[in-house]
Amino acid sequence: MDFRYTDAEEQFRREVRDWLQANLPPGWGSTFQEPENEAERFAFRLDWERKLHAAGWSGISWPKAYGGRGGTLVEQTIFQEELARANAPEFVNIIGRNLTAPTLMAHGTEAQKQRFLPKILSSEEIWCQGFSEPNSGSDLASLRCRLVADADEFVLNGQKIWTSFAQYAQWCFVLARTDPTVPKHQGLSFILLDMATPGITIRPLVQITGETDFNEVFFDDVRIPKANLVGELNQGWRIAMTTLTYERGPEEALPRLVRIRRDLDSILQIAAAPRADGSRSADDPAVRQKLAQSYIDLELMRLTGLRSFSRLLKGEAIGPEASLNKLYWSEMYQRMTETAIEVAGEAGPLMPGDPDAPAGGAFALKYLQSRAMTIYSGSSEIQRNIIAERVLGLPR
Amino acid sequence: MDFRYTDAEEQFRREVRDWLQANLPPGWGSTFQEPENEAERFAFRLDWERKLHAAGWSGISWPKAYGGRGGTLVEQTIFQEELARANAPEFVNIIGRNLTAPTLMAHGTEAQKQRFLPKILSSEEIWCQGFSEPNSGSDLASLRCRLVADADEFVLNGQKIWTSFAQYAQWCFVLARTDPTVPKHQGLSFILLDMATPGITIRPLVQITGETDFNEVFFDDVRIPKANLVGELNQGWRIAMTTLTYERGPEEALPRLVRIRRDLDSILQIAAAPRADGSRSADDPAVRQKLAQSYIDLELMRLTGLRSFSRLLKGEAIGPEASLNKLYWSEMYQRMTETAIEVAGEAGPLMPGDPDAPAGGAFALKYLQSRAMTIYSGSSEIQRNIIAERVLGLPR
Amino acid sequence: MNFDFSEDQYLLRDSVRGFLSDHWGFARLRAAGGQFDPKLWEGLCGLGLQTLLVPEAFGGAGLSLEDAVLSFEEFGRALVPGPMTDTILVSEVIARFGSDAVRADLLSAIAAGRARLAFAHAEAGAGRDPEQVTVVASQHGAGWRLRGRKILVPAADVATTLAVSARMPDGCCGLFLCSAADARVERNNSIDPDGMGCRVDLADVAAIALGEAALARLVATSTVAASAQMIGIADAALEMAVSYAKQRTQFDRPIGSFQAIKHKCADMLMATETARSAAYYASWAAAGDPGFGLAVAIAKAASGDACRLVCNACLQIHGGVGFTWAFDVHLLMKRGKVLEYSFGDATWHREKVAGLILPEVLVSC
Amino acid sequence: MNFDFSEDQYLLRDSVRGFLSDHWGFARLRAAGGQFDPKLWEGLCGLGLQTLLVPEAFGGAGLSLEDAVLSFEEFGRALVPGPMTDTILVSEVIARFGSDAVRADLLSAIAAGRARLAFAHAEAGAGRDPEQVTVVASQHGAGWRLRGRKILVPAADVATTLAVSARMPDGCCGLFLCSAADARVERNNSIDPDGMGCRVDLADVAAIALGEAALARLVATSTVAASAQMIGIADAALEMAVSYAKQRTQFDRPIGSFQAIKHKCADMLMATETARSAAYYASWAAAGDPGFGLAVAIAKAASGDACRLVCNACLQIHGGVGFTWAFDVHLLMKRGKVLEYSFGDATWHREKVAGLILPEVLVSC
Repeated sequence: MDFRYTDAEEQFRREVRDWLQANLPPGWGSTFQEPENEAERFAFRLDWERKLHAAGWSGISWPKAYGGRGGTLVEQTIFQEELARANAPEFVNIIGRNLTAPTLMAHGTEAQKQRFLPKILSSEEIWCQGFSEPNSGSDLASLRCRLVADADEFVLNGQKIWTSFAQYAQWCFVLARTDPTVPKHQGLSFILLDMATPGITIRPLVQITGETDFNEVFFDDVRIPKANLVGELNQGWRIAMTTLTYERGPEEALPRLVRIRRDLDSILQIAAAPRADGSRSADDPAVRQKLAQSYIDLELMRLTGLRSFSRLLKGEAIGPEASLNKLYWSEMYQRMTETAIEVAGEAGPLMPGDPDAPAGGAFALKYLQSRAMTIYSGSSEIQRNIIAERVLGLPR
Repeated sequence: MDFRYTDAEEQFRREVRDWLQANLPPGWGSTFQEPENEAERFAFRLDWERKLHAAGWSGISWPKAYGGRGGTLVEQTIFQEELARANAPEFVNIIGRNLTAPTLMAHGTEAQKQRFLPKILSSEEIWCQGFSEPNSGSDLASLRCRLVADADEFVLNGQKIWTSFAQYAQWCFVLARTDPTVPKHQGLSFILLDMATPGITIRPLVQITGETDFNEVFFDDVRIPKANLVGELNQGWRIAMTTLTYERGPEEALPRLVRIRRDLDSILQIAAAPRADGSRSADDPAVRQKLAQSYIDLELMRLTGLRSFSRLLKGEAIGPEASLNKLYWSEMYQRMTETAIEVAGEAGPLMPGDPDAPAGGAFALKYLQSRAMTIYSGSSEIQRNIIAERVLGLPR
Repeated sequence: MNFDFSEDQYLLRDSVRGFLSDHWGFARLRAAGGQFDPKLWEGLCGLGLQTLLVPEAFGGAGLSLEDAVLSFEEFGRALVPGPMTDTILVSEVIARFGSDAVRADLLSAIAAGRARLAFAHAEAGAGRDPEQVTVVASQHGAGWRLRGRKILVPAADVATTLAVSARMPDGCCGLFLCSAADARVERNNSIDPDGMGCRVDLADVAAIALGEAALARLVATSTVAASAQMIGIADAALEMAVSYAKQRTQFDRPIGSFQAIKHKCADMLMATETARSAAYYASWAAAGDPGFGLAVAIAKAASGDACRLVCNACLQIHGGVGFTWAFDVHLLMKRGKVLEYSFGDATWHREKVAGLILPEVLVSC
Repeated sequence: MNFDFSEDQYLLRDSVRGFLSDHWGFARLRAAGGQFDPKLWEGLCGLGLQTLLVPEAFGGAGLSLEDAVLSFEEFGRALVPGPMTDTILVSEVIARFGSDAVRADLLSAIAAGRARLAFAHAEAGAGRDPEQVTVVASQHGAGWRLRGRKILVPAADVATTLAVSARMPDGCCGLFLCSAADARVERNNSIDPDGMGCRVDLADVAAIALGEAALARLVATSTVAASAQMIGIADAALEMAVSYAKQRTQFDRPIGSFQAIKHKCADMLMATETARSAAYYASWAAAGDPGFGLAVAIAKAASGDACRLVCNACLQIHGGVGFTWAFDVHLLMKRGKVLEYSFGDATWHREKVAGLILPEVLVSC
C-alpha cells in the first residue's frame, strides 16, 4: 500500500493547480458568479471546457491518437481532483467524456473512434444519452424505441426520457429495439445519432428544483446511417452494460468525492457559526454524531473508491461491483444534505436568493437535487439487485 | 378521547395491587429470586399461576360460564399491567390462555369450550402450539404434517419445531395437512392433541442463550379422536389466522409493554450511574438521543396499542393490522437492548452470574433473547408482507 | 379508556375534508401560485374553523385542541396554505391570556372572519435551537416595542395581526401582539413557496404583551398542529405511493408486487400510524394533562421522522417522475420539510424527551 | 497510489487462512469449550505470527501493522481465541518503548513462543467511556505497583505477562507490564465464552512502566486489530447468510430470491466492504501517518456498525435455526458483540471524529 503520489505526480498536480489559478475567471470562488440563466451558464461552461482543451488539459489519460494527453489514470484523477478543489465550472460534455468515449474505446470500430473521440475531447460535439423511456426505467431492457433497417440506413421511432443535455447536444447514443421477437435483452442495439437529423423533437422537463436539466426526446422516422451502429446488431445490451459500469464506477466517484468534501466543509462551517447566545450547532453532540458520520461516510467512499481504482490501475476490469460505489455515494449524499438542513435549523428550508438562507440556500437546493441521485443511473433498488445477484450470486 | 380509568376500574386496580403485594413471595423483587433451574422455575411459576386462579384472578374478562371472572377487557388489561408492574412470575400457560382459548371461543364447539377452557384457566392443562415445521417457517401453509382419517380417529405423522412448553404441556393444538391434493392453504385442519397420546417424541433445542425454551416434536402414528377437530375439515388455515391475530395483536402487546417499560427504567438507571470521574452515560447527548428514542418507541407502542385496543372495546375485530403491533414491538425492543449494552459500555457483554455485569447481565441476555422476536410469530419480513398486501392492498 | 374521537369530532373532520376535496386540491394550490386564496379562506371560515378555539362568550365554538387536531391533519393532507392554522391557535392564547380589551377586540374580529393571525417565531440566526430568540421587546410607556427579524411566518403578508415571540429585558421570552401593517413583510424564498412563509422586519413596532405563559402555550399548540399537519402529509404521500405502486408496471409486474417496494410501504404505514397516535395523544393532553410537555416533544419527534421517511420514500417509489414538477410528490415533500424543522426538529425534541425522563430516574436511584 | 496489499502480504494471509481452515474451525472452537488450545497456539507460532512486529534484531520478522492486519481479519473470520492478537500488539510497544532489559527479556521470549501477552484495559465501571481508567499505578522505589480490577482481558489466564493501563499519580494513564502470575485471574461470564475474557484483580502487583505513549500506541493498534477482526467476522457472517439464502427454500423458491433478503445481503456487503477499506487504511496509517488517530476512529466506528448490522442480519436471514446453539451464527455474533464495545463503540468513536474534524474548520472560518 502506498497512498503517496510520486514526485512526478506531485509536480503534475502543481502544474494543474497553477494553471487553474491563472486561468479561472478573476474573482472565481468569491466575487465571480456563474450566470444564473441556464442557457448562458451552459455557454459559459462550454467556453471553459474548450479553453481547457486548447491548453492541453483534455483527456489526460486518453491515447494521444484520439486527441488525449497520453497520461496515466492517476494523473487523470489528480486533474479532476484539482478541478473539483478549485470548484471549477462543471463540464457540459460529461456524457461524451465519461460514457460515450469509454464505450467506444471498448466496443467501437477504429473509424468510429477516430471520428468521434477527438471531437468529444474538444467539446466540439456535445453528447446526450438515450437509454430510459417512460415505461422502461428500472426495467431498461423492456424499452420500446424501434430501430428498423431500411436499405443502408436504420429508421428510429419512439421516445426517450430524462435526457440531460439533449437541448445542447450534437450527438446522442441510443439503445433501441432491433428485434422484438427474441427475449428482451437479446433484441437491442446501440447506435449513434446525429441530433441534427430530421424527426427529433425535444421537450424540456421541469424538475422539483425548478431547473430543467433533462428532457423528453421524441423520434419520428429518424434515419441513421448503418455505420453508426456500435458493435453487432442485437448486441446492444452488453454494450450498454459497459456504459453503465463507467457511469457507476470509481472514475466517476472519485472526482465527485472532492465536490462532496467541499459541501461537507461548508456544512461544518454552518455548524460552527455562533448563535445569539454564543453557542454553536457544532457544540451539540447529537449534531456532532451526524457531522462525524457524514465525514466517515465520505472517507469510506474515498477509500473504497481508491480500492477499486487500484484494481483499475493494475489493469483489472470493474464489473457489477461498480454498483457499490454508486449506491454508496448517492445514499450518503442524501443523508448529508439532510444533516445540512438540520444544522441550519429553521432557516434550513430557505432557498438560494433568500437573504437569510444559510450558505446561500445551497443545501435546501442540494437536498432537492439529491433526491434524483438514488433514481438515475439505476435506482438504489436496481443497484441492490445487481449487487445481490451479480456480485453475491443470489438467485434471480 | 379519555385516557382516565373509571372509579370502579381504579378500585379494581387497587384490589389487584393489594392482593399481589400480600401474595407474592416475601422479598419478591429484592431478596427473593426465582429458581435458576428451568424445570424448577416452571414448577414455581405453575404454582403461582394456580394460586392466582384459586384467588379468582384468572380469566378476568372471560365469561363466567367457562370459569372466568366475567369482567371487562379494561379490567383484564389493568390486571396484566399490575402483574407486569409487580414483575410477577410469568405465566406458563400463555399459549393456552392467549392462543388456544380465543381460538376455541371463536371456532370451537360448545362441548370443546366446556371441556378445555376451564382447565386452561386453572392451569390444570398446559398448552403448546404445533404450527411451524423445519421446512415450513415463513411459508407456514406449506407444512407437511399429515393428518389422515382412520375410522373415528385421525392419525398424525410428521414433525413440528419451535414448540415452547412442549415438555410441560398436556395439550397441543396442531395445524396439519388433511388434503394434499388441493392448493396448500385449502388442505389444512386444526386439531387438539393430548400430549399423553402414544407416538409423541419431544427433543429440546438449545438456544443461543443456552436456554431450552423450545423443542422439536415428532409424531409417529399418533391417534386423535375426531371430536378434537376444531371447525370444519380443511378449514384450518382460517382458524390458524385467528390464532395468529391474537398472537400479534394489542391484547398481547399492552401487557408486554409494561415489562418493556421496566427494562427501560433499568437502562436509564445504568445510564445514570456515576463513573470514576463522576460523569454519567446519561450526560452524553448522543446516548440521550438513543435513550429518548427508546422512550418514544415505547410510548408509540403504547399509544398505538391503545388505539387498537379502543377498537376492540367498541366490538370491532382486529385483522391483519395486528401485524403492526407485533412488528413494532419486536424491532423497538431489539434496538433497546442494543442501547442498553451501549450504555453499559465495555461491561455490556457480561452475562448473568458475572459480578461486574451491569444490571446483573440482564441486557446481554435480553439482547440475545430479543433476536428471536423478529422471527417468531411470523418474521418481520412476513409481517411487512402482510401489512403491504392485506392492509395496504399491494399486489402479491 | 377510549383512544378514539367522538362522532362529532369525526363529523367536523369529514366536513373539512369534504370542503377541501370539493374546493381545494393540488390543482388549485398550483393555480394559486403561493398567493392568498380568498375563497379558500372564506370557505374555511364558512365551516367556522377560525372560531374553533374561541370561547362561546366571544362567539366561538369553545372547543379544544383535541377537536381541532383532525382539521390540522386535513390541512396537511390537502396542503392548505395561509393563515388559518395560526388564526385558530393564536385565538386560544388571546382568550386565555389576553386582557378584556384585547379579547373583546380581537376575538370578535376573528369570529367574524375579519382578523387573520400569524405566529412569528422562527429566526434565521437560531440555528437548530428554536429557543434562540433575538427579537427584542422593550417597554415603552405602558406598552412595548418590538425590534428584530422573523422568518418563515406563514402568510404574514395577508395577516392583520402578528403574534411575535420576543426577548424581554429580564432575558425571558414572551408573546406579543402587533399590527401586521406596522411590520415590513416580504416573502421568503422558501423550499415551499406555497406555504407563504414571510420574512418580517420589526423596527420598533408597538405591541401588546401576552406574557411568557402565552408564548409557551402557543409554541406547544403550534408544535402539535405542525405534527398533525405532517401526519396528514405523510398519509397523503403514503396513499400516493401505494396508488402509484399498484399502477406502475416494470418487469411485467406492478412495482408494488416487489418486496422492496412492499416493505418500504409497510414501513411508511408503520411510521405514519405510530406518529399519528402520538399527535392525537398530544392534542388530548393539551387540555391540562401534566404530561403535555412530554407528549408534545414525542409527537414532534415522531411525526418529523415519519414525514421525512414517508416523503422521501414516496419520491423514491415514483422514480424519475417523482422528481418532476408535474407530479405532486414534491408539493408534499416541501411542505413537510418546512414543518419538520419548525419549532425544533426530531433531534432537538428527543433531547427534550431525555431531559424530561432522565431526572425522574435520578431521583429514584 | 496503491490501495492494495503486496503479494507477500497476501501470501501471509493465505498461509494463516490455510492453517486455520485445516486445523481450526467452528467445530474445534466448540470442542475447545473456551479453554486454551495449545495446538492452535503452537500452530500459529509455527507460522511465526507472534514475531510479526518484533524487530529483526530480536529474532522477529520486523513487519508492520499493515502486514498484520490481514491476519487479524482471519482471526476474526475463524474466531481465533486466545492470546495471539495481544501478543503481537504488545510486542510492538515493548520494542518501541521498553528499556533494553525489558526488550532483551520479553522479545526473545515472545519470539521463542514462550511468552504470551494480554492487554488488560477494559474496566467494569467505565460505562461507555473506555478512558475512565481507575486501576492505580503508584511508585514503589524504582518500580511501580498496580491496584485495581480489569475485565474481559483476553486469555489472561494463560498469559505470562500482562500489559495493564493504569492511572498514574499525575492523573495521566500509562502502560505497565506485570507478571500474570502476580494477578488474580478468573474467567468473566461473557456473552462470548470462547473469547476467553478474564477478570484480573491486581492487589499491589509489581510492574514496569512503559509510559503514556506506549499506552496510546497500544490502544490505537488494538483498536485497529479489533476493527479488522470485526471485518473478518462480518465477512464470515455475510458468507454464511448468502450461502443459507441460496439453499433454504420457502414458498417453493430459495429465500435468497426474495428482494427483502437480497437487499439485506447487498447492504451487508456494502457495510462490510466500506468498513474494510477503513480498517485497511488505518493499518497503513499506523506506520506514522499524521492522520492515524482519525483513521483509527473511523475504522472502529465503521467496522463496529458493520459488524452489528451484518451479524444481526445473518441471524435474521437464518430464521429460527439461527437462534439455535447448533448453528454457528451466534458464535460470530457474540465475538462481534464483545469487539464492538471494546476500546469504545461506534458512537464514542464518532465523537472522536467530530473532535478531530471540527477544530480545523473553526480555525478557517
